[in-house]
Formats: sequence, C-alpha cells, structure tokens
Amino acid sequence: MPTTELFLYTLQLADSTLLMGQRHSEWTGHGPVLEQDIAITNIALDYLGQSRNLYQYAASLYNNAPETEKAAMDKYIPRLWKSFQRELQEDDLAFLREEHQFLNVLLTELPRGDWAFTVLKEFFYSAFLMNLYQDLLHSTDNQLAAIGEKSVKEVSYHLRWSSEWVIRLGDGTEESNTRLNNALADIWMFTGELFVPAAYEQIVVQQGVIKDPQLYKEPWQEKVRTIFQQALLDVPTPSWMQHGGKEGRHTEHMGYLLAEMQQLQRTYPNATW
Amino acid sequence: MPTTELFLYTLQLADSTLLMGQRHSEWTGHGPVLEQDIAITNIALDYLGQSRNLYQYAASLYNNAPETEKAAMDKYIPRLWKSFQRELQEDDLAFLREEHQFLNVLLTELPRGDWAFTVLKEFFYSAFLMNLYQDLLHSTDNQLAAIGEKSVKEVSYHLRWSSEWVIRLGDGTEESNTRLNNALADIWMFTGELFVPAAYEQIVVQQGVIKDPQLYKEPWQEKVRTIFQQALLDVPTPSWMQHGGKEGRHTEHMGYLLAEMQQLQRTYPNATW
Amino acid sequence: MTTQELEKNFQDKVDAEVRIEPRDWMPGKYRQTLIRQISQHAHSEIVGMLPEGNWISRAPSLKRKQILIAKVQDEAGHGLYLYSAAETLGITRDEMIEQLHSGKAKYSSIFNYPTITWADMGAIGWLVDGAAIMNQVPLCRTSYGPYSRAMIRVCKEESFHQRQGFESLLVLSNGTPEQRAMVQDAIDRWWWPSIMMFGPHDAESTNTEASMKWKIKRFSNDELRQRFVDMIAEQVKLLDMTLPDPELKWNEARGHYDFGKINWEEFWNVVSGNGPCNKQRLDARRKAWEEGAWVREAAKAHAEKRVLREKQQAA
Amino acid sequence: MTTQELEKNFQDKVDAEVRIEPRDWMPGKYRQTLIRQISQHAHSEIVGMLPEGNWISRAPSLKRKQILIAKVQDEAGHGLYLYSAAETLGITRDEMIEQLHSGKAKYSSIFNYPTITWADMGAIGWLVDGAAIMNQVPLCRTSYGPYSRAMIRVCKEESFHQRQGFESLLVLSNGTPEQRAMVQDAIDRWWWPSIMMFGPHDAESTNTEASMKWKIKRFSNDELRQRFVDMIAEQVKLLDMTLPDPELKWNEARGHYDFGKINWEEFWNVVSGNGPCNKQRLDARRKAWEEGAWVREAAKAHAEKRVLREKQQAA
Repeated sequence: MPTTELFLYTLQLADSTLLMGQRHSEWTGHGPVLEQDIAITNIALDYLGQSRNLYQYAASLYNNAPETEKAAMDKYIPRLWKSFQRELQEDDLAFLREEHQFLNVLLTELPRGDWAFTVLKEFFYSAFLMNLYQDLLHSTDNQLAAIGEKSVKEVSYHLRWSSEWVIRLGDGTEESNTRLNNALADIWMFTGELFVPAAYEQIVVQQGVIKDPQLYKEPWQEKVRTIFQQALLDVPTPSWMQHGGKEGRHTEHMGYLLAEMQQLQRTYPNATW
Repeated sequence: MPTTELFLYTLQLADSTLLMGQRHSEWTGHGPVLEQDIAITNIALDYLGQSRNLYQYAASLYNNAPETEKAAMDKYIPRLWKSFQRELQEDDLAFLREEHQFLNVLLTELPRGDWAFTVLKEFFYSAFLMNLYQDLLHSTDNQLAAIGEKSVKEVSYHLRWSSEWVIRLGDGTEESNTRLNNALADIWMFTGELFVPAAYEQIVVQQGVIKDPQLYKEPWQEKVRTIFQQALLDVPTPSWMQHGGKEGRHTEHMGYLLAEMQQLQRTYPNATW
Repeated sequence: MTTQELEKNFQDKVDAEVRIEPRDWMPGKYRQTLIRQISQHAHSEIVGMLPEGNWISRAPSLKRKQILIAKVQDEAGHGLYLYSAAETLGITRDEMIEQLHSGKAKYSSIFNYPTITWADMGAIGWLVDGAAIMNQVPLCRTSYGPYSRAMIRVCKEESFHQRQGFESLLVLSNGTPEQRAMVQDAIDRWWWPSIMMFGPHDAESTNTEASMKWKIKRFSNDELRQRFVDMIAEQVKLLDMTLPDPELKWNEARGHYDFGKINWEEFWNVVSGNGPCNKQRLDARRKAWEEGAWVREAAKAHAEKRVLREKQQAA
Repeated sequence: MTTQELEKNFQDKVDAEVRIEPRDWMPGKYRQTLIRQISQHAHSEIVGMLPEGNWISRAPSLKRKQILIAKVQDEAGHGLYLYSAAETLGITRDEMIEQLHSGKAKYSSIFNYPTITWADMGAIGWLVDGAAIMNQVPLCRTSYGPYSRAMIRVCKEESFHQRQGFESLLVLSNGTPEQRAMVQDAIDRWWWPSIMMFGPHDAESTNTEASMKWKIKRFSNDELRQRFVDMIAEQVKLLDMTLPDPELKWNEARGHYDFGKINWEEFWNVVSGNGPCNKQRLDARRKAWEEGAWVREAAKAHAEKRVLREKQQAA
C-alpha cells in the first residue's frame, strides 16, 4: 500500500495539533485567572503530546518507505534535512518545513485572540477531533489506532471544558456574549475545512484507514446546536467557507507563527537541544 | 589606526537607525490619518537609507581590514557568511547577525506602541541624532562626514515633526496627555544609554573621529525641557537608566523583532533577492 | 437654462474633450457615478496597502524593504489624491471612509487575497498593478478634470511599480529552485484574480453605456482584459514561467491570445464578501481608524487651542 | 488565657516542632510575617512564569517545548498552593493580587532580569531554582502547617526543575561552539543575581531573629548562600564552564568556597524597582489581570444565574 498519502494525512493531523498547542500556550502566564491559566496550558500540553506522536509516526513512515515513495514525499520534507545525513526526526518536520509544506487546517493557525476566541476555537476543534479519534481507535493502521486511543480521553476533557466555557460566556454577561458572537463571526468560516477531505485524505479513506471526514459533519453540527442553545448563541446559517490549509495554502498569520516558532532551528540547523 | 572600534561604532549607528526604520514602518498602512501614515513612513525610509549607508561603510571597513584586525571583528560577523566565500555585504550584517551581535541602543528596539509612544521615541532619538550628525559633518572620517551631511537635513525634519506631535498630544485632549505621560514612563529609562559611550565608542572618541556623546546630554536636555514645557509635560527627575544595547545585551523584545525581520534570509541563506 | 440645455451644453463639452470642472454644471447621475468610482478607487489604494504592508517587516534585503515601503507609501499618496478629487464633487473624506468601513462602498476585490510569500510582492506589482494601469491609463483622459489630473500622477507611479514588480520577479526567477518555485506559485495564485480585475464581460456589465457616453470610461472591460492578457502572455516568457491557463494560445487570426474561461462564481463570491481576506482587510482598516481616533481628536483640540490663544493675544 | 499564656503556649508548640494550624492562636506579628512571606513567595511564582514563558513559543524542539510549558505550569500550581496557604491566615487571593499590582507586595527580584537566549531556560532551572530550593527546603519544616505542607509539594517539583535545567545546559554544553557560548553567557548573567537571592548579609538582614525564633526561618541568609555556592561551584565543572567570579576558590580551612564581593548596590537597585524588567513584569501581570476581568465577571454571572435557576426549579 502506498504510504505517501498516509504520510500526508498524518502530517496534517500533526501540524494541526501542534498549532493548537502553540497558540494555546500563548496563554501560559497570561490567563484570566490562575486555575484557567493551568487548564488551557494542560490542553496545550495534550496537543503537543499528540503532535509529537504523530510527527514521530510520520517520520518513521518516511524513513521506512521505499525510495520511489520517498521521492513523492520529498515535496513535504525540509530541503535542509537532506544535508544532515541522518534519519528524519520529529523536530525536522516541525521546525524546518516551509509554510507551503504545512498541512494544518486554517482554524488552528489563527491568532490566539481573546478568551472567547480561544474557547470557541477549542470547542469547534475538539468537537471534531472527538469524533475523529473515536474512529481512529478502530483504524486498520495500528499506529494511528494507538494514537487515537491515547488521545481520545484528552480530547473528551477538552470538549467538556470548552463546552462549559462557551455556555458560560454565552450565558454570562452582555460583554461576554458580545465577545463570543464576535469570535463566532471570525471563526465560523474556518470550520468547513474540517469536513472536506483533501486529495490525499480521500485516498486514505479509500484505503479504509480512516473514515470520510464528511461523516463527522452531522454529529459535529448536532453538538454545536446543543451547546449553542445553552449558550444562547445562534448557529450561523450555511455560508461560504475558507479552505486551503490542508493543501498548504495558509492565511497571512501563518508566516509570522513559523518565523517565531522555527527561529532557533533555522539559526542553528541540526544542533542538539 | 585600528578599525575594529570604528567598525563597531558604525554598526551601532547602523543597527539603531535600522531598528528605528523597522519599528516606524509597522505603522505603514495603519496610521491614524492618511497624511501621518505617509509622514511616519517617510521617516522610516530616511532611517533605512541611513542604515544602508552605515552598513555599507561597516562592510567596507571589514573587507579592507588587515587579517589581524578582521580576527577582532569576527565576533560581530555572522558565522554563516564565512561559508559564502564572497565579500561582506550590507544585508549580511542586517539579516544574519545574532542578537548579541547587534549594538543598537535599547530605545530603538522597543515595540511600536501607540502613536504617543512612537512620536515621543522619535523625538528623543532625533533630538540626540541631530547633535550627533551635526558634529559628524566635521568628522575626520570622510565616510562618516558624508553620511552625517546627507542625514542631518532628514533628522532636522524628524525632530521638527516629532516635536510638534509631542506638543500636540501633550497640549491636546486629556486622553492624549495621559497617553503621552504613559509613554514617557515607559521610554524615559531608555534615554540614558544614548549619552554613555561604550568601550569601543570611547576609543573612537579618543581617535578624534567623533565627539564624546556625553557632550550631547546638555543640549538634549535643553531641547527636551523646551518642548516639554509647551507640551505641558514634566521632565522626569534624574533616575536609574537602562543600558546594555551598545554592548549587545538586549531587551526581551529584540529576539522577536529579529526572528521576523531575518526570517527569509535565515531560511534561504545567501540567495539573491 | 433649462435642464435640457444644461445637459446638452455638458455633453457638448464632453464630446469636445473639454474637461468638466468642479464648479461646472453636471448631471446628478454623472456626479454620483464619479463619486462612486473615484472613492472606490481611493479605497482600493488604501486597502491595497495591507496585503503588501504584510511583508514590510520581513522584506529579505534592505534595498527591497525600502522599495516596498516606498511603494506602499505611494499607494497612500494615491489615496490622498483620489479622496481630494472626490471631495471636489461634494463629499467629505470622512463620509467616504465611513462608507468603506460600513461596507457600503466597495474596493477592488483583488486585495481580498492573502500575500503568502515574498514573491507575491513581485506578482502584485507585475500583474495587479499591471491590470490596474490598463484600466487607469484611459482615465487620464477622463472627462472630469480633477479625476483626470489625479490619474495622470497615479499612472506615472503605477507604471514604475509595475516595472519594479517585474524586475523583482526576474531576480527571483534567476535564483534558487525554491525562489523559482515561489515565483511560479505566486503567478498561479494571482493570474486569475488579476484578469478578473477588469470586471464582468461587457454583456453582463452595468453602467458601461452611460460611462462611455460621459467619457468616464473609454474602453470596455473585455477590450482592456484582452490587452492585458496579450501583454502578460509575452512578458511571462522573459521570466521563464507559465500562466496557469492550459487554453492560453496565440490566435493568429484574431491577432490576440485566446484564453480560458474565467471562474465568475469565484469572482462574485469575493465581490460579495467571501474572499479569503475580506473580513480581515476591513477589520484592519476599521481598527487603524478607531485606534487613531484619539490622535485625530487631540490634533483638532490642540489646533483649536492655538487659534483661541492667537485670538486672545490679538485682542 | 492571658496573652502571655497564649504566647507561651504558642512558643512551646513551635519549640516542640508541633505545627501551628489556621484555627490555633498565634501572635499578630507571626501572622503578618507569614502573610507577607507566603504571598511574596506566591507572587514570585506567578511573576516567575513570565521570563520563562517568554521562550515557550520559540523552544527549539517539541520535547523542550513540552518540558518548558510543564515547568511554567508547575509554577502556576505553586502559586495556587501558596495563595491558598496564605488565605488560611485571613487574607483573600484578590487582596494579595491587588497588593502585587499596586507595588505594595514584593516578589523575588530575580525575575526582573530578562531572558535573552534559550540557555537562560537552563540557567534559571539550575541556578535560580537551585537557589530557591536552598531557601525552601528548610521551609518544609516551617512552623505553620499549611505553609509547610505547601512547601513540601513545591520543593519536590522544584528539585525536579533544577535537574531538568542542569540537564538542558549539559546538552548545550556538549553542543556547537555557539551553544557553548550561549551557556557561558547565561551563567555569566545569572550567577550574581542568583546568589543575591539569599538576601542581604546576616548583619544587615532585618526580621531574621523573630523568624528564627518562630521557626519560620531556620538558617541564615549567609549560611544558605554558602551552601549554594559550594554546590554550584562543583556542578559547574560538569558543564566545563566557569562562574564569573575570579575570587571563587576552595578554602581548605573553612571547608567552603570563598567567593567575591556581592554588588549590593545592584541588588537594592533592582529591589527598589530599577531592574531591567520591573516595569515590564508588573505591566504584564496587570494587563493579564485587567484583560481577564470580563472573563471572571462572566463566569460569576453565569454561576449566579445557574444557582437562581436551580432555586426557581426547586420552588
């Protein structure tokens, strides 16, 4: 079975979870109250852990692929790594790829925003991941199944935590409700991409490794309806959605994020830290 | 005459003017009103022009130095450049040096802030540069004299423009006065460094190339007093001052600035743009 | 004079290529059309500062940083001329800005695409400014005097920008494989949006007839688009790159390049607010305006104080 | 009981190493001293998140990013235990935070230095946490029960952090010349501020006597500082680095390292607000607190609505 598509799909998840962790950890030390500073940091740590597992798996897929397959994957491998003369590692993938090689969904690269933005983004993404990981548990791919099993508990907590916050802010003060609605206006157009499979994703679906993400749309909408009702929020009517992240076309925010995150590895390539 | 100190002094001015330009240009497209968007952008462009002249001069000092001198300068030269096998150029100095190799005064690396912060910082720095460039005109070093001559008119405009804005905000509304006072509380401690010569600066003074920057303190204070009086601002009492920039010890803001500014050159070293 | 006489007088002047000036009588519709068109153009300059401004802090050399900043600054200048030209028609700059921020006034949809790599700076100069010039050069002879004079200044600078953009791409196209890939990718992303800048096909275009008659407009959308395609199809060869259109082909009989079908669905989608950056751009403009409010108020308050003081001293 | 009897009773318990608990009688001065000390310690944990937090987004590997985030999070946890311990003495967390923000309460001056390179993360773990542990281990046996129990948890985690910090420096010290230079530079910058963390020399130290008697404090500043110097002077050899003190030398007779004169002027300067980052740190804390106000209010409002609704349903 060709592994290029599985490799890309794994990267897509790895990139998305990395950026969730990266953005959430911008709150560390700056949270609205100590307990929530700790909570959002916990979630950031969970995402980072997931992304490490996924990058490690992606790296091993590449390292173990036949040379013909590697040629196809090379478009997504940092050019600089080739000069290192060693196996591909998780950090090469996270810190040396260029922007167009990142496959995360756009949702995950958006700037941190205020607390309303963060909890709503977390709610949308964890409601999606919850379904995904629950299915991944049963994947024919053992590694993805193991990662799903490890992660589903974490995401279930993230979803509960963020649902509660969405309700709290929606049904809190006038200001918190307004801020949540503003966040919704900013984020909503980035949710559609979650359910539209990229070309490589369709192939992984056909291979029976994962389910078609379109199947997650219905239960996701149901969850959104339920929580929004309690949060006194209107579910936006179907509208135009942003896309491109899964194919490496990103928002203008992405370049800044990478410049900061990758700076040390770019300045001192292949050093040990 | 040894050129290492002159090289470092030139870098110090080059770095400081570059960062003034870099920070000011963050306003481009975001100014409070179109005419002032254009004005602050003009000032940014003037600073960039000055920094290019200074970097070019610094690079030529290095390229033409005897090997023994080069060894002393190497601490401030980007390591990566050595592998390029060509003469040192202005962009190597701006885009490939590490943070501790930058010698700009701390004042110039502070985040953009609001309009009050920007105009006050510009006022403090151009009031200093005005004196400096006026003397540089007569420097025994022909290159510095030429740069001084070219720049003094520009800075004279910057000083007039920023003085007018300081007065306007100080004697404007209650809010603008408060903001200007907040800016003053943030910036004042970074003004002392302008007048304290670094070790290499002292040597350039001894060589008779430049005047002792301590001599600029008195006229600078006089200018500040004059403008502050019209701006209804109190001149802060003498207090503790920050320092370190001229020796390569920077604030926490510096790393972020460089990560962004240098990203492309770090990612694609020695490419032509 | 009766309205009919005034109208005839007006049209005679237009036909004789005499410029209409602010104090001259003009039909209400002419005035409205001009206000809409000039302010839309001014807004485009101002919003257009954002996608390019996005790369100022990251420009890869000091020289390129200077060039880019100066270019964005020129756009501010164009905005200024154009707002002034529109003001001669009896609308204030603040009113126009308010219309931009409320979404009532439009600006060129091209600026609702993101600038993702450095090569986008070159591609914008070459393709976007290139298309803009095609549209704008005829406006230097437009019937309304202040507009025509503003456009003469704008066009001079724009064609300089276009050459700079092309030169910048030329350098990249002679660079590393990564730089070449960057250029091709930028062309791929900017090509179709650029040729959409000429607006809908003539058959679907509203307002064209009156604008032609009043010499606000002098060539149709499709005419200008064809000129642009012909020009770029040649220039792209110098870059050793390709345009992302398999149907692009020289047509000997027509003496023009044929080209593929435009995705009008995307065009209308972006026009109606659904481009990748519509919200981001307007939010950025509104933010700058709101955060500048206290500065404008302070400047006004100070100016008033000065006037008052001078009066008191005089008294 | 008379106050004298109560005081004797209290001191007997302290002397017998029986922990004082929140409901026990205690001298007013003891309570005040504890509130000041514990809240100052809690504030130090919270402010201490900032210099390390500064490198989270830029950590050079995923593993190091995790470790760093987890460490900063632990500091938040320590802040939480300590605020809780202080609250048992009759002050609220909000009151303490208000004292921090107004400048009335202090925090450890060490956090007023900037973190300039990645090696600072290791140096803070090794030197700053190392000095903190020296100070804190004796506090695990401090006379006030809640404080003592909080410190047991804190110390366990802190010593883990210290080992991690050292390990991180060890990796860098085996790395490239640039990494080694980074380590030496970090040690040069953090060494003196670290040994100042033990406070003034015993002769100049106020409050020490009463604190000793009440067993809030168990060793003098100079005793602890000497222990720290002895420990670090050995450990630095493993890094193949040096401490920036030409007078540092093993003294066979004393069985301790001698070390150079501390720059107390710098110490008092930083304590009194003039460190490189005093304003920056407090501004950052105030900003987080102010920007979080609407979140805290919303949470409170929602909780009240819930209670009300439950009551209405019950009725």
